[in-house]
Amino acid sequence: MGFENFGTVSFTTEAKAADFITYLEQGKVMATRCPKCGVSYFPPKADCPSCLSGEVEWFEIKGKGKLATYTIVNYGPSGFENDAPYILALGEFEGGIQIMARLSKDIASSDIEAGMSLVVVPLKRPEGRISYEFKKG
Amino acid sequence: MGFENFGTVSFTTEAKAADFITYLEQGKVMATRCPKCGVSYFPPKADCPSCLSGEVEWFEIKGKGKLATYTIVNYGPSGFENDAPYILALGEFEGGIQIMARLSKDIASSDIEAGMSLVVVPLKRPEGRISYEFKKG
Amino acid sequence: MADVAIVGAGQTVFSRSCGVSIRELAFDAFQEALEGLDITTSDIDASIICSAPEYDKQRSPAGLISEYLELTPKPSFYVETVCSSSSTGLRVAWSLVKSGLHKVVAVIGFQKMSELSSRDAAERMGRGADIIWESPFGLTMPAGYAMYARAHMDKYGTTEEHLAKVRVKNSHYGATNPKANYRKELSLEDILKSDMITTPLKKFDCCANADGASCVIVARGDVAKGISEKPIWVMGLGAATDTMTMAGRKQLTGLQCAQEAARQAYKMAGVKPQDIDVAEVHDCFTVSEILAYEDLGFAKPGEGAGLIEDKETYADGKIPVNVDGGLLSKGHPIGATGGSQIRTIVRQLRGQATEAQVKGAEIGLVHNIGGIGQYGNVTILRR
Amino acid sequence: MADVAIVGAGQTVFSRSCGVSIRELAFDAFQEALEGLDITTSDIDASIICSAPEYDKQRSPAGLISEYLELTPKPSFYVETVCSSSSTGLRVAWSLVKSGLHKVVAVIGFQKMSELSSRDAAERMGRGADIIWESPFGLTMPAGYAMYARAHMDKYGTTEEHLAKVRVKNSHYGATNPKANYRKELSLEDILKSDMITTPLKKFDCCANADGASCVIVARGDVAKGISEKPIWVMGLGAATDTMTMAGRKQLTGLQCAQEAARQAYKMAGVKPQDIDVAEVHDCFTVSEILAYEDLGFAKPGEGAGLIEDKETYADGKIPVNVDGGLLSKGHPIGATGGSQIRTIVRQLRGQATEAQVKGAEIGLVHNIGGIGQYGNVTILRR
Ligand SMILES: [Zn+2]
Ligand SMILES: [Zn+2]
Repeated sequence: MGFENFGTVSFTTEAKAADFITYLEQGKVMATRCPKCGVSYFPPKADCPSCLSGEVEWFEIKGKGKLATYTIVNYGPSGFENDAPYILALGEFEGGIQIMARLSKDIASSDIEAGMSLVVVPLKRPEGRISYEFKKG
Repeated sequence: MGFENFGTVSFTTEAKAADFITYLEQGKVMATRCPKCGVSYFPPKADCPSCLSGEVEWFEIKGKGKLATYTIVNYGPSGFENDAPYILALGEFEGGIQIMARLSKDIASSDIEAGMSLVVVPLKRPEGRISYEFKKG
Repeated sequence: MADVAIVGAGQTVFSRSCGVSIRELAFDAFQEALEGLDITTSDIDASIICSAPEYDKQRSPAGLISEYLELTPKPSFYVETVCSSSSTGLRVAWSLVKSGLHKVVAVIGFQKMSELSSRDAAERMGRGADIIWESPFGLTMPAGYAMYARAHMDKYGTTEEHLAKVRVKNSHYGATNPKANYRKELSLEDILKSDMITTPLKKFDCCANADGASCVIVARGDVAKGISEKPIWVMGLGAATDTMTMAGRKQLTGLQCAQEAARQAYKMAGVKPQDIDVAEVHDCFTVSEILAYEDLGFAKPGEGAGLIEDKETYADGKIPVNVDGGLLSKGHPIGATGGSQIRTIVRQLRGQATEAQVKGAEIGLVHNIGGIGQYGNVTILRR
Repeated sequence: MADVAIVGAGQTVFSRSCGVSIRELAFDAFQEALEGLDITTSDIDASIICSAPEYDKQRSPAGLISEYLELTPKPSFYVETVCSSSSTGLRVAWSLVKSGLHKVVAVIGFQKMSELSSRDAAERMGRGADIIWESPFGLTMPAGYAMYARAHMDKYGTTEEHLAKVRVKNSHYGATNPKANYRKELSLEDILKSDMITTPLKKFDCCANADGASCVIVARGDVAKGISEKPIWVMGLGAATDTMTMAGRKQLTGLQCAQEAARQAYKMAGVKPQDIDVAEVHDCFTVSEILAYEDLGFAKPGEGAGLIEDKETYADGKIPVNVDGGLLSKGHPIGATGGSQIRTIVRQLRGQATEAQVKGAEIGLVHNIGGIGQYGNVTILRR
């Protein structure tokens, strides 16, 4: 399985890092780490450029992060017309991991504030597509 | 009018040089010449890079040329499937003008030979498209 | 001492729809760049063609434009860093000349964005981010810059009014620029009440797509003196890259690629921010200009908004910025933009700016960014 | 004296469908290029990313690949001359180093042609010629080269058998190249009876689309000696452009862009055709290799066919050409091809070719053409 059902529109499907999708289907948002040099990667990399190793291991992103910034997008690009408005956000998590995802529709825009606590969770979209999003943490 | 009906498939339409199409509709295959420095251009240019003038004049390509080279294309790219096989050729004309066009379907492949005499004439295609082609000269 | 100079710079009018082909567009910019120069086409040793390929129907336009301008058989190739492609072109041209390979190099940038339907153009927008990890969420260029804007506001108290004041200034200068697409002066109110695109950025916080071309002619110092009465010297070049993903960004209140490019350019030129007399910065959005003030050291981090508030970036201010109207007024024909910025600074340093000439300008700076802060380019020029 | 060297060169296996993303493909080539070098990623001062953009779904892949390989914040940009993009990348890398801007530069070429459907790929084919004047007639890359083949045959008596013999040779060497996509030895009969694509070129006269990546690491001489045991020196660089249109070509029996690039490269290197010990030439079609023999001066005009007839371009001949199998065997992942050719010559000059090592090879040449003879690039290397 590749990225063909990831997000609202998939622009490409094949990648060594596609195990991410398998984990996502199992309810886990994962990052990779190089067992040789210990560097971790999100978005996940299937290779470690730090030590040039092609072997990495997966680990789950757990715990709470905080909202770094966001924007309410009123006009999406082609294929995203039905999604808008949607809220894109960056969340900072442990270990220097930063994630871009949408804020859950559960969160009222009046509640959004810099530094608010977040968790990242898989999101099964009605059309059978899969993604991840931020919920209040 | 631009290049929207030129050839089998038009990939772009707008150009200052689109007067070419107006002339072609009138039955003339034209080139341009710079009145300041006398250089002539085919494919026609709407500007003269030799003297950096933006003013050129049109003139008709008359007389006979000769076949420089050709190929019988058995597989066309997208949009050309119904044309294949077709014969692309280069013809040399007076004044250093060289033209790429197809050889007319009138010419039997057994008759084709290097150096044969050619004329270039407009071709109205059945679907309302317009082009030019080589006939025996 | 700089020994590579810009001897000519030209651009077409930037418009929503030029109605001509890309080769003809390039010709117009080329023609203006060669005006008054004591050379002909055959003196140009190489050409660098710059655009963003997603908008080109023509594959490999370098060969096409070379043929149209009769730059063959000299080498020609294509260079791209999205919106900063022609600044990258200048950097490469500089090194081709400095290395001894060539004496005179033309950098030709163009974009005909009207060639695509708006639907096709919007589709390209979606593929500008990392197409595996971030495009599927609907990340666009405005949304990326909007996240920088929000972070800057939250940390430093920058307001939507501050952003709007950048557009007020740029629309003021754009109104008198005959090459600009958008030539209407806008009031603070016009801007603040315009349609919200992606919070906090409104319609008038954003530059518009355009068609246009630019051309910069670069020459070895000794040659430059022979062919041009007013060569403009390349003193400093800086270039840096940041991550494609927003997730990878380590700072959200400034563009690290611009900070690093500026550091390199100042160092190479041996000058400081306060030595700059006039600057062109990449105002693809109003917030981008405020980030640029800080990233270039014209203001301390967090103090960019104060600079526009105090009108210090107007033509008579401490550091005039985008007094040709900027991308916000001129429009943003991607591959042509850097060359247009360079042209403005060249004209300023020659004292030939017909609109807002900064008196006695000696040192100028161009800040040109590709993507959502992916590619930073800073160039310092001297008369 | 050359003071810029190639210190590393790598490539992936070239295949019909790699099944991974372009960034991961680039990693594999990068990894091989850095093998055995005494540097890490952070020692690379800039990267040049080379491909043909029509096959990329990702806009602006330079930023993406920079992030994946952790080459940020160093400058990165994109360079293109279709099929010779990575040779152009080498030329630009050389000038970045020679000019003093950078010490170590990575040139990364890639193409994932399987990313497009064959219909979409065929559509791109149609846009490779001048889209106003020649694409509407159905001109494609094979048809353009076929017209050169016809002219060569008519003028010099070159035959379809001569063309086929190029493929016989290249398939012989390709069979033992573990990086090649097509590894079957072909007989003269196999080739002559294969499907006619565009007269006189048959299926086996044509190279095939492929996925792949290549990487070449370029360094300043003093640095090169410190980090590599066997630096390979860049002695000569040549580049030239011919018209986009077939109508503009002044010669139909050879590629003028290659002749001019060769002239420049020999002059800069101070060597002659007979000094070359081993060469990689751009055999996108069998006829292209015969034209290359003549354009490079390995044979006189019209005598190229004799060279293959006499087997002089086999590994033990007068001038071994494409003894790695060439594009015809390896496949042609557009942006990666030049880097792959360079890698073969680097390995030959280091005495590390695992397949057909030319004994004692000291001087090697790479001939890499973009489009239907639009862009000519010739590079001369020395051990
Ligand atoms: Zn590691
Ligand atoms: Zn003229």
